[in-house]
Amino acid sequence: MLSGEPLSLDDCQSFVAHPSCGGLCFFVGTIRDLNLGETVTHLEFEAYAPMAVREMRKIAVAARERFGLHAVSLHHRTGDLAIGDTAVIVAVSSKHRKPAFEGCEFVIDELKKTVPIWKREFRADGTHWLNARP
Amino acid sequence: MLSGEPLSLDDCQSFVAHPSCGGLCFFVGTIRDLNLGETVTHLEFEAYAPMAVREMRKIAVAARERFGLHAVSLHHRTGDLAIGDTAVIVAVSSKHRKPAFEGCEFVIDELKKTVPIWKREFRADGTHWLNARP
Amino acid sequence: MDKLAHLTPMKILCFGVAREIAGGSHLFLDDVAGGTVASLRERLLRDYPAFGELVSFAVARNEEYAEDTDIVEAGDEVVIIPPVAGG
Amino acid sequence: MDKLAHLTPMKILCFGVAREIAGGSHLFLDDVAGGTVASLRERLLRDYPAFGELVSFAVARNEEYAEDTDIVEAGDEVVIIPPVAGG
Repeated sequence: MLSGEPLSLDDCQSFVAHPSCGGLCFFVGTIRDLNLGETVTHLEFEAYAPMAVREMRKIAVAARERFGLHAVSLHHRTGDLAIGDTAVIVAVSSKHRKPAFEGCEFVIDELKKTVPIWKREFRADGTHWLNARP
Repeated sequence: MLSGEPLSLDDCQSFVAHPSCGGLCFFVGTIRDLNLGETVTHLEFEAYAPMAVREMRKIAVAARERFGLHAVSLHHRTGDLAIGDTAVIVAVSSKHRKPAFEGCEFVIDELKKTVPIWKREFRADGTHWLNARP
Repeated sequence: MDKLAHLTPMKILCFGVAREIAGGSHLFLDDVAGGTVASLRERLLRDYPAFGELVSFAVARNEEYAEDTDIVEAGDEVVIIPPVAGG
Repeated sequence: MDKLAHLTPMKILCFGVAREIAGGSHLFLDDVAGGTVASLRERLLRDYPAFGELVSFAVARNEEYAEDTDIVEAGDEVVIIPPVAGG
């Protein structure tokens, strides 16, 4: 899911929790005050929304199948974010804990490779689209 | 921390979050309705409290040092729990995501090995102290 | 292959750094429909050399990543996907 | 080594399945202070054979896991730690 509003860890927990699941793993990606030694004032996330949602869904389905998970929730912010704000929440649930950790890490790793979302960093020396230039 | 009251994921997030951290990882262990094929009605956690708190603190310190984490929070319930209730929450924060996942998994793995907490399962066929007998 | 579609300039959507290079949320390239994604990429690099300064860029066709050998059809939604940076 | 302490029965705390085996939150063993943890374990197995049916059990001395070679002192807080099952 893409959202212009703050993301809620509790909502993600409610979505994935189930009586048959003993292990829930969450990853929360937040905005850091420093990147590559440069002070960051704020960030902007831009998404090619329909394709981003499709790619996120593909990752969730792949993670469920590959790690035998019960449920996967993947929420990403768009728009302007301040330092400390939550950019992404991955939540997965599973019978046991090992696949929960593996599945959660798989989801965030894949998101960073394939989902068409772009991050623009605002620093004292100007703005930069992350990962764009060598 | 040991607590007889419900554990809060939001409290754990507030404790570990920091502007220098880009990755937070959480593990939530909940009570499953089935264990080894047997229907579980509820559980009781008993702790040797002062030593449990000491061992939990040792694990948190070890995880911080070993994985270079910013903060570690480790909350475990005591008393009677129902199916779906949260037994344990591990929360860790780190600059980057890889050590966050590794550190979080280390903490829950170690907790299950060394922290003097015992789980008694109530099933239709009686009560069982988990792991106690072959 | 519709001769007219072939001649109609194709609208290509631009996000992130691509939007900055194009100077807006889209650009037009003609002579693209009916050709491969590879030839679209070549046209793009010729008309907008700044795309060559990026680490890489992908092309999406109808909300899916496209292969270089895919054929671009008139009516497709074509999007330039600069290096992604979610999370 | 205090001769009197040696003779005073030592209170040993019991949790979980150990509490069930002991029939309460503690048990007393005499002739324990001044000896090793290993000999305490032997005494325990002799007086309460049901501990031998467990997968294993550890002994804690003053809120730390004890080694078999550690000496149990009078006044120590000694606890039987059956297989833990947190999480």
